Order: sequence, then C-alpha cells, then structure tokens
Amino acid sequence: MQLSKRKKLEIIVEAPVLRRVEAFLAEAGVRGWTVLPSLAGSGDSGEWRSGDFTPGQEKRLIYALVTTEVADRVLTRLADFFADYPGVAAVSDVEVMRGDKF
Amino acid sequence: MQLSKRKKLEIIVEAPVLRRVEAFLAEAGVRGWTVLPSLAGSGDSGEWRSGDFTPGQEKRLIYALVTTEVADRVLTRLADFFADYPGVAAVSDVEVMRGDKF
Amino acid sequence: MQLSKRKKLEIIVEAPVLRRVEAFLAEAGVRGWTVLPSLAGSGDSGEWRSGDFTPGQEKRLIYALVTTEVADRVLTRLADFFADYPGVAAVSDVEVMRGDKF
Amino acid sequence: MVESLQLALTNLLTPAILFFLLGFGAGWFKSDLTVPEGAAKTLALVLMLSIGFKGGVEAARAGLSADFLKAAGVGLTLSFGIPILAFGVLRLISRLDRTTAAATAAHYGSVSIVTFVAGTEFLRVSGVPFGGYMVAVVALMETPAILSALILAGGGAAGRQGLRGELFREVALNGSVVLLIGAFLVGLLSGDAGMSKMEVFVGPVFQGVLVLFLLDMGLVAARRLSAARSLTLPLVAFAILMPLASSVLSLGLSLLLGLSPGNAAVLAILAASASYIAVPAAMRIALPDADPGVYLTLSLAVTFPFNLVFGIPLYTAATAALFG
Amino acid sequence: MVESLQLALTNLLTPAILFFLLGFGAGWFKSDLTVPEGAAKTLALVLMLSIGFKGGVEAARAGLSADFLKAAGVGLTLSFGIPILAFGVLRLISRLDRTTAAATAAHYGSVSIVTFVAGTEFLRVSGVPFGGYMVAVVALMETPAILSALILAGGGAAGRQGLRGELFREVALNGSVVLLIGAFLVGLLSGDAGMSKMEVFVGPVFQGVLVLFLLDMGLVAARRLSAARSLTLPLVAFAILMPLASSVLSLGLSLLLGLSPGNAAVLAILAASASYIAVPAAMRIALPDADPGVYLTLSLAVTFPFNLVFGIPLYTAATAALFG
Amino acid sequence: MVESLQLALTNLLTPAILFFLLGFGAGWFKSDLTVPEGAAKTLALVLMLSIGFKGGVEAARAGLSADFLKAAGVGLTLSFGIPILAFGVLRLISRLDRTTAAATAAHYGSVSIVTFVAGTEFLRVSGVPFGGYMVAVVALMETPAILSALILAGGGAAGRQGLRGELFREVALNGSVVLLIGAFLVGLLSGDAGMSKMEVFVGPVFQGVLVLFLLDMGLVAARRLSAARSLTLPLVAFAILMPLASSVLSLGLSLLLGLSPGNAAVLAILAASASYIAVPAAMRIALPDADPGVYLTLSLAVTFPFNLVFGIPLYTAATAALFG
Ligand SMILES: Nc1ncnc2c1ncn2[C@@H]1O[C@H](COP(=O)(O)O)[C@@H](O)[C@H]1O
Ligand SMILES: Nc1ncnc2c1ncn2[C@@H]1O[C@H](COP(=O)(O)O)[C@@H](O)[C@H]1O
Ligand SMILES: Nc1ncnc2c1ncn2[C@@H]1O[C@H](COP(=O)(O)O)[C@@H](O)[C@H]1O
Ligand code: NA
Ligand code: NA
Ligand code: NA
Repeated sequence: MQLSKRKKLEIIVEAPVLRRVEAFLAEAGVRGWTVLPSLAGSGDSGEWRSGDFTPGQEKRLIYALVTTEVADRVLTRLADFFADYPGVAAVSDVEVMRGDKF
Repeated sequence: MQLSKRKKLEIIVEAPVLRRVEAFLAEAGVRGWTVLPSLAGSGDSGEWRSGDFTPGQEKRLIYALVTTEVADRVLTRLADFFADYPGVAAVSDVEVMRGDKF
Repeated sequence: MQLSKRKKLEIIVEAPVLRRVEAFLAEAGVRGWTVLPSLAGSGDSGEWRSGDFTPGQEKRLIYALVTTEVADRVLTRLADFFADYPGVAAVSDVEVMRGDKF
Repeated sequence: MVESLQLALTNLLTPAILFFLLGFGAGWFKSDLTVPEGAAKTLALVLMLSIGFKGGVEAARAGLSADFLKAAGVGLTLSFGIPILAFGVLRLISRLDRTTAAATAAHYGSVSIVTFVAGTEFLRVSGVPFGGYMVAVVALMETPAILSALILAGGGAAGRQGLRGELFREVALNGSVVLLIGAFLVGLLSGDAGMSKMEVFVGPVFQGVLVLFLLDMGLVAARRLSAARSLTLPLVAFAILMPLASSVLSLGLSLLLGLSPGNAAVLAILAASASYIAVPAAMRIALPDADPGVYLTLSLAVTFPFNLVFGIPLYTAATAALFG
Repeated sequence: MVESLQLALTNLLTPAILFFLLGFGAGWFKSDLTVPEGAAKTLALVLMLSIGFKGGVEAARAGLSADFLKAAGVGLTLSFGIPILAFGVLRLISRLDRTTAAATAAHYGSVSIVTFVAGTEFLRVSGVPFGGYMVAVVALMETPAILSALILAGGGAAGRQGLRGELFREVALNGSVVLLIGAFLVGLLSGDAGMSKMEVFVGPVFQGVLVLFLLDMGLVAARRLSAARSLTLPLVAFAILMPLASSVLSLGLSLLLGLSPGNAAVLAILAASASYIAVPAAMRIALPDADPGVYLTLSLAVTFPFNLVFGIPLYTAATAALFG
Repeated sequence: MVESLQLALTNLLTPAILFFLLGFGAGWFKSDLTVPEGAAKTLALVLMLSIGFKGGVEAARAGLSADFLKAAGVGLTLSFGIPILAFGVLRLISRLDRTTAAATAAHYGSVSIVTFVAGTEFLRVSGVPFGGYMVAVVALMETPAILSALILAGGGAAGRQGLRGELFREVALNGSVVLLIGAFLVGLLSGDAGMSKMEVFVGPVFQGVLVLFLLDMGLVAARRLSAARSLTLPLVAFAILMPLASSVLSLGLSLLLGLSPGNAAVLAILAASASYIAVPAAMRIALPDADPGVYLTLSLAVTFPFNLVFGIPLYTAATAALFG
C-alpha cells in the first residue's frame, strides 16, 4: 500500500476567530481540515476551563493534512495573526494514503 | 526512562460509520484507541459544521497508538473503505512508554 | 519563516485525575497545554463510550508542546502514575513558530 | 374563504411561527444566536415523547376506529409511492445524478414531525377533529421511503461495505420511530391516570419546547439556505410544487377511501412534509455519494418553511373545500 | 395482598416505569435513540434540586421529629455496614478480586436517588405518609459506604498517588450530596413563600423530567447489560438478593427503634438501592484497578431495574405487613 | 426604612437568591457540582426568550407611553457614557494597561440580563409598577458601551486582522440582543392570544429555569473569584462603588426627565449592572490583548453577586426615597 509524505498542521486558536483562520487555510490552498473542540488549557495568556464561564476563550484545534508548500504558506500567514491573537501552531511529518487528495 | 518507537494512526471518518471502522481496528489487532469529537470540517465532499443540522456528517477522529505491522494492516483495510466513504487517515512516528502495551 | 524543533506530548487519562496530571505538567515546567474531550475508547481496561453512563471513565487528551527536557521530566513523572491508573502517553517531533514560547 | 384567510393569519401570528421567523431572520443575517446541539436534540426528544404520549392517551379514550386502518394504508402507500414520482420529476427537470435524485426523493416520501405538530395545532385551533392514532401513522410513514430510494438508486454502498446492519438499525430502530411508537404505547397503557401526571408537561411546557425548537429550526434553515451552492431554480420549484402534488394525491386517496375530513387533512399535511432527521442520517450510510447539500437544503430550508407558513393553512382549506 | 398486587400493577403502568421499559427495550435492540450527555446530567440536577427543595419545604411545615434522628442513625449504620456484608458475600460466591469486590460492595451501601424518587412517588400513590426530612437521610447515606470499601480494599491508589484531596472532594463535596442538602436548606429557609414560586417546576414539570431521565436510564441499563462480558450467574443472583437482604436488615432496625411505617418503608427502599453516579466516580479515583464492568453493570443494569419494577412494591408491602 | 429592610430580607430568602448562594458556596469549597455548558446556554436562551416575550405582551396591553422614549434616551446615554467614567477611574486608581481598562469599562456600560430579571422580580414583589417595554431598553443598552471602549482603547486588533465583520456581527447581531428584541416583537404581535399558550412556560417554568441558572452563576462566580490572581483592593472597590455611582447617575437623569418611579428603578438597576456574556465575547475579537482575568472577575464575581444580594434592594429603596 502506497503512502506519501505530507505535513500535519495543528493550530489552536480561540473560537471567535475560527472562521477567520479557516479563511486563511482556504486562501493558502488547504483542501481539507477538521476542527476539534477543547475543554481546558493554559498558556501565556492564563488558564481557562470550559464551564467556568469564559465566553470567547474556548479554544479550537484545527487539524489539517497538507503539502509542504501549503504548510509554509499557512505558517507565514499565521505568524502575522499570532502577533495579535492567543494560540499556537505546530507542524510535523506524516504519511498519508491517497496523496493526491492533499 | 525507556521509550519505544511506535506508529500513531489518526483516522477521520463520519460518525455513522464509526463502529464499522472500530471493528476494522479490532480485527487488525489494534489493542487500544480513543475517539475524539469534532466540530467542523472541510474536504472534497464539502464543508460541514456541527449545529448546522447535518445529521450523519459529523466527523470522529480515531487516535490509535500501534506497532508498524498493525498500522499496515489497518491502512490496507482502510484503502478499500475510503473508496466509498469520506474521510482521511495519516500515520506518523511516535515514542511511547510501556511499549508492550501496543 | 523560522521554525524551532520541539516535542509534542499527547497524554490520555481519565477525567477524574485530569487536574492531578495538569499539576504534574505545571511542576515539570510545561508552559502551556490544551485539554481535548473524547467520546469513546478501548484499551487494556476495557471499552467505554460516552453516553453509556460510565461516570469517571471519560477520557481527556492533554496536548502539550514542550522542549525535550520538559518532555523527559513529564514522562518520568508519568511512569509512576501509569503504574496505577489507566491511560497512555506518546511523544513525537514537531516544529513550532515562536520557539521561545515553549 | 375569508375564514381560511383569517385562520392563515392566526397561524402566522402564533408564537411558534413567529419564533420560527425570528430564528430564520437571525440566521439569515448571520447573528451568532445558536441553540446548543445537545439542547436541540433534547427538545426533539421532548416533542416526540409528548406527541406520542398524547396520541396514545387520546387513542385509549376513543378506541381504534376503522379509519385508523384506512389512514395507515394511505400513509404507507404514499411513503412508498411519492419517492418514485419525486425521482421521476427530479431526473426530468434537473441534472441531479441518479444517487442524489434518489436520496432527495426519499426525503419527500418520508415525513417531518415538527410539520405534523404545527399542523395538528392548527387543526385544533381551526376546530377540525382527528384521531389520536394518527401519531402511529406518522411513525409508519417515516421509513418506507428509504427502501424505495434504495431501489431507485440501484443499491448503495452499505451492501458493499458490510454496513447493512447499521442501515437496518438506522431504518428499523431509528430513534424517532421508536420513541414515537413507544410513547404512543405508554399513553395507550397508562391512559387518563398517566395523563393526570403528565398533562402540564405534554401541554403548556410542550408549547415552550416547541417554540424553542422552532427558533432553532429557523436558524438552521436560514443558515443552510444562505450557504447553499447547489440550489437551482428547478430544484427550488420542485421543493414547493412537490408538497402540493403530494397533498393532492393524498386527498384523492382519502376521498376514495372515505376517510374523515380531519384525518384526511392530517394525511395531506404529512404527505406534503419532507424528512430532515431520520432520512438524511440513513442516506449517509446507504448512499454516501448523494449530495446532502441538495437534499437537506431542499427539505429543511425550502419545503419545511413553506409548509409551516403557507402549506398548512392551504392543505386545511383544500380539505375543507373537498370534504365539506 | 390483593391490594398490594393491584398497587404493584399501578406502579407498572405509571408513565415513568413504562418509559423506563421503553428505553430498556430500545437499548436492548440497539436502537440509535439516545439522550445527549449534557441533557442527562441536567435532568439529574433538576431531579436533585426538586426533591431536595420539596423535602425542605415539607420539613419546614412539619418540623423535625425525633424520628429524623432515628432514621439518620439507621441510614448511617446501613451505609457503613452493608458494604461489609456485601463484600463477604461477594468473596464467598464469586471469584472477584479483593479490589473489585470492595468497590462493588461500596455501591450497595450507598443509595440511588432515582430509586428514592420512584419509591416515594409510589408511597404517595399508596397513601403512606413519611417525613420530608428523609431527603437529608438520602444525602447522609451516599458516602459512608465509600470509606468502608476503602478499608475493605486495604487502602487504594489515591493515597500512593497524592490524590487524597481529589478523593476527599469527590466524597465530601460530591455534587449530588451538595445539591441535595443545599436544596433541602433552601426549601427549609424559603418555606411556603418559596414553594408558591416553585410549585409548578418541582411538581408537574418534575414529572416530565423524571420520565425523560428514566427513558435514558432504560437505554443505558440495557446497553450496559447487553455489552456485559463479566456477568456470571452468582453475580446476577447477588444483584437481586443483596437488595432483598438489605431491605430486611433495614426493616429490622426500624422496628427495633420504633420508626414510623412510612419512614421505615423509605429506609428499606434506600437500603435496597445501589449507587451508580456518586460511587463509581469516587471508585475511579480511589480504586482504579477495580473493574467497572462488574460494579456498574450490577448496580445500574440489574439492581436498579429490579428495584424499580419489583422491589419498590415489595418493600412497601413488607413494611405494611410488619408495621401494620 | 423598616419596610425596605424587610423587603431586602424577603429578597434574600427567595429560592432564586438562595440557590445562587448555594452555588457560590459549592464553588468556593470546590465541590464538583457543575451545570453542563450546553445546559447553561440553553437556560440563558429560555430566560431571554421569556422576558422578551413577556415584555412584548405587556407592551401590547399597555401601549407605548412617552416614558419609553425617555427611558431609551437615558439608557443609551448611560451605556455610552458610563465606560468613559469607568475608564477614567480605573486608570486613576489601578495600574491596568489602557486596553484592559477600556475592556473593563465596556462591561460596566453594558448590562446584565439576569440582574434585570432578578431586579424586576423584586420590584413586582415590592409592588412597584414599571413598563413592559423596559425589555427593549435592556437590549438598547447592551452594545453602545462596546463602541465607547473601542474608542478609549484607540482601536483594536479586529481592524488590523480583517476581523471587522466578525466584530460587527458580534455587536450588532449579538445573539442575546437579537433574541431579546425578537421575542419582544413576537410578544407584541401575538399579544394575549399568544400569552394564553405560553403563560405556563414563561411563568412558573421560567422560575425553575431562573433558579437553575442562578445556581450555575453562583458556581461560576465563586470559581472565578477563588482563581483570581489579578484582583487588587482598588479593583474590588471599583467593582462595588462603580455600580453605586452608575445608579446615582441614572436616578439623577431619570428625575431630570420626569420618568415614572418604576422605570427609574429599572434603569438604576440596569445602570449598576455589568455585562458578562455579550461584552466579553466581543472583547475577545476586538481587544484580544485585554486581560479577561480582570474584566470577567470584576463583573461576574464581584459586581453581579453584590447587585443581586445588596444592590437591588438598595437601588429600589433609593428610588422610593427620591421619587416617593
Ligand atoms: N505549549 C502549548 N501546548 C499546547 N497548547 C498550548 C500551548 N501553549 C498554549 N496553548 C493553548 O493555546 C491557548 C493560548 O495560549 P497562549 O497564547 O500562550 O495564551 C492556551 O489556553 C492553550 O489552550
Ligand atoms: N486534509 C485534511 N486534513 C484534515 N482533515 C481532513 C482533510 N481532508 C478531509 N478532512 C476531513 O475529512 C472529512 C471528509 O473529507 P473528504 O473525503 O475530503 O470529503 C472532511 O469533512 C474533514 O473533516
Ligand atoms: N493504543 C492506544 N491508542 C490510543 N488510545 C489508547 C490506546 N490504549 C489505550 N488508549 C486509551 O486509554 C484508555 C485507557 O487505556 P488502558 O490503560 O489500556 O486501559 C482507553 O480507554 C483509551 O481511551
Ligand atoms: Na412526505
Ligand atoms: Na443501598
Ligand atoms: Na451597566
């Protein structure tokens, strides 16, 4: 079975800006992604916990499998974004089936 | 502290077929996995968003730590599956404690 | 755009012990993490499924981007922990922006 | 005629309909108003539990009449038959592929429970009596359409992928069917004694739950409509004319079999309504290649609002004209 | 006797019990009917808030009688003592390891709030009066069993792992205990004036909430039962005979201390009931090696349905026979 | 005076306030009692739907008086103006950075819907009449404060990041504003006929929903307070004195314009209240650098409990003294 090398992006941002970041992905040529919920977290901007009434602070994890070039474009765009907004982004190596999908 | 090299599988499928894919995992010898919810996504078969009344289109992310052979067996089985159903799968390198658990 | 090599920790534990494990992370010097919910799973201690009324068995996935030393400290502490409690932990290589955040 | 118009206006000024329109407006202008998903599901459970239970208690009071068997016969015939008609029309007027056309057709053969609730509320206000057992007919009409659609599509992926079990469960043990029939039986068995405990819950509390649910339906319908990419003029026309055709068909069958006017009106409303819960879920398993952007948008965002606001008074007036 | 049978039948034909059976059937045949998790938790909150509040208002009306202290004494004794008996029996008749046996025993010493609700509804219908303060006894009986179990298991992982704080919080500040006692105090303080605002909510609305919750319990119990791998005949026998033994024990103590028949009946029902919310959560911290496949299946999927359907009328009849 | 004290005590012994205190206690001692997030959001929806609808029906009954325009004018002035005062005070007495001070100021210019609900309940019990249209004034006061804050902060990140659309939507199409105004219009249009269907839901059921919601607010407020790191004495003083100042300001304006005592009392309560739903969500988009640890803790964990327990009777008594 044939596997292709791709990149995995994991981006954590706050719920209110999710649609904006999704727009970045689309512009950068990401062809597919999945958004996961989260329950709690901690970072430079403090701790939060869902249910503790922190409207607008809930985080979303965006999971996207992409090519190296697309990953670069997304990260470049995000560098600007994270200058203003809380969140983190990480990229790692993966192998996928049906490489032409990404 | 002793770490062992294993593979991490991440498989995204639609909720109605989750149990079917879990059955594949069990047949392929996966000894443990965890299913995560998701809130939104996009792919070749279009965009979806939980709460937008898209019954049957919510996605699940299956996260499984496995040996290389088991990973291969799962992926082979999934190749057939993804011919008909939406979703993606990725495999990457990880290190785990208590390697004999996997 | 400048990326730095870091480690990604993914730790799956049961909800009632989540705060304890978060305390380990803080003690080990982890500066940020995110907790994800899960819906179902399977492992040596059996299968579970949210909604099946399995109070205390729901799992949480803790996602943390850290330096290699911090990863080692966390894993050492967790080795003891997993002697008594169900769960798994995995570590893998990632690249992040703004490396000084981690 | 004047009376019908007045009743139609009364329908429009009901809190339930007004809250639906509020939700629709909020969704259309992209307000961030949302009903949490778990809450929406729970409200749907309460609606089905309540209408099933009330129908059962009423059936226990009145007994089953011969009309029940006739109504069940008409309902089953329509659920099996409407998809064939709908499929033919869709292939003729649109460029939908075979699978999407079949899946869409299934939605129109099946029924919408909220349309049923709104319709029966309207009949009550209009003073048109009908059998409590019609709830059982709703349940009977939910799933046959799925089988018709599978035949029309020439089988689906479920067979190839070993998902037949899931499909069967989705169809035969579908949560809403089970709850509707089950609550009906509970009402039948516990009768007036049971009703004395439940009447506030299935009565005035139900009104509030209905209003919240319709607010959510409005939000969801508007969002779907404004996100729709695959909506062409022929498809929209289909989503409005098909219900009209189905209700005429239903009224004809009811006249033929000599059903009571009230039951005929309920059947006309059911025939015109399109599913947006049970059928889409089954289609994701049976026909994963069919495009939900088509079938959900048509049934939920076009046909449902049309029926709620215009269709229900219309079918009621038509029944009165034909049976009166 | 005839009257007891008739009451037992009345119990069976209650909407609450019928919806439980509906849920059980739907779960057994793997229907996809489900109550969203958040909704189930919220329903549980409403139940506890309502019964606590009602108990408090009634206690404010009637004042605390000497019977309260006696009932509290019996309740505490049973919650501490039953686990010891249960543990002995389990080790004798089954091959459960020490930890799982101790954890299971804890469930039977503690109580089930929904069993209490169903039981007191039944007593009301049967015309048996009891003290509103019995709600406080429910809260007292929730946690002592956990301590007994820890001693029986020879300590747990919580100590070794520095989780004593979590365990203490789980036990002493357990949400359901806090809400029950808290709502009781609210009722006590706000009295009839408060009741005038809340009576529809804690009365007829409560009935609907109870029905939905029992539907969910039925679903969950059946799913658990059909997924159970570790269920042996001796364990099932234990889950049915242990409640009988506990209720006999409780009735004996109540007779000895001269409790009122109504309070004795409530205590018998509580003694027979087994926890499935507070105790399992505590066990995941205290004794993570114990097998939830055993303790949850027994308490939730065997003992709870047994008590709901057969046990409650039985314990009530036994009390009447002994105290009458 | 004696009467005021007695009314204040009555306020304290209301189930709603007592459940808030229960939640606060449970949260403070770290009980694991929690209300699921989806449930809390749904309860908030029910509250807004109910108060909007009731206000609309009352406005339909009484008609709009000239007092409405005056009250709206006072409300808008306060919502724009209070942030400027609050910002000045905060910069003077604390070391908050410009952005956090502006964001905090926005919260105090806007309003808290639950404070409004509790306040109007208190006025009803105290026999003080006011206009149903005051619900519309609540909606008008929700968002102007956000604009003031943006100006005070010298613009925000939203512009730089292309998030202006999101911000506009958050502000102008904010779910709670849309639902409040929409439900008000529904009540206005459907009038007494609509009320006859909804009265149990928006009346006695509403009481139960309010109690559950306040329980949750208590839990959340206590958790926020005990986790607060950035709370200094000057900030706490601000969170208690600012509401007093705002209510005095509001009463002055009301006297000037000759508002009715009831409407003036409502406005004083609204002026004193601080937002903790609409504004924080807008601030996450507009001013992501501002510290939610400051603004949420102050408005939710200090000002809200203060107003609920002490403020409401105080502002009512002050109105009576000034207008009586
Ligand atoms: N090192 C990290 N690993 C995982 N998640 C993180 C990390 N740092 C921050 N986060 C998440 O991103 C959110 C915002 O982070 P920050 O911008 O550092 O305040 C936090 O609340 C966490 O949910
Ligand atoms: N490249 C990707 N990265 C992450 N998730 C994806 C990706 N492509 C698709 N998905 C997810 O899988 C679902 C189905 O994908 P598809 O088969 O492309 O329609 C989407 O709705 C996404 O949730
Ligand atoms: N190999 C694995 N991959 C992913 N998740 C796992 C794995 N093994 C166990 N888990 C998760 O950890 C929980 C406890 O596992 P265990 O300690 O094996 O009983 C399971 O219920 C799963 O949710
Ligand atoms: Na139909
Ligand atoms: Na017990
Ligand atoms: Na204010």
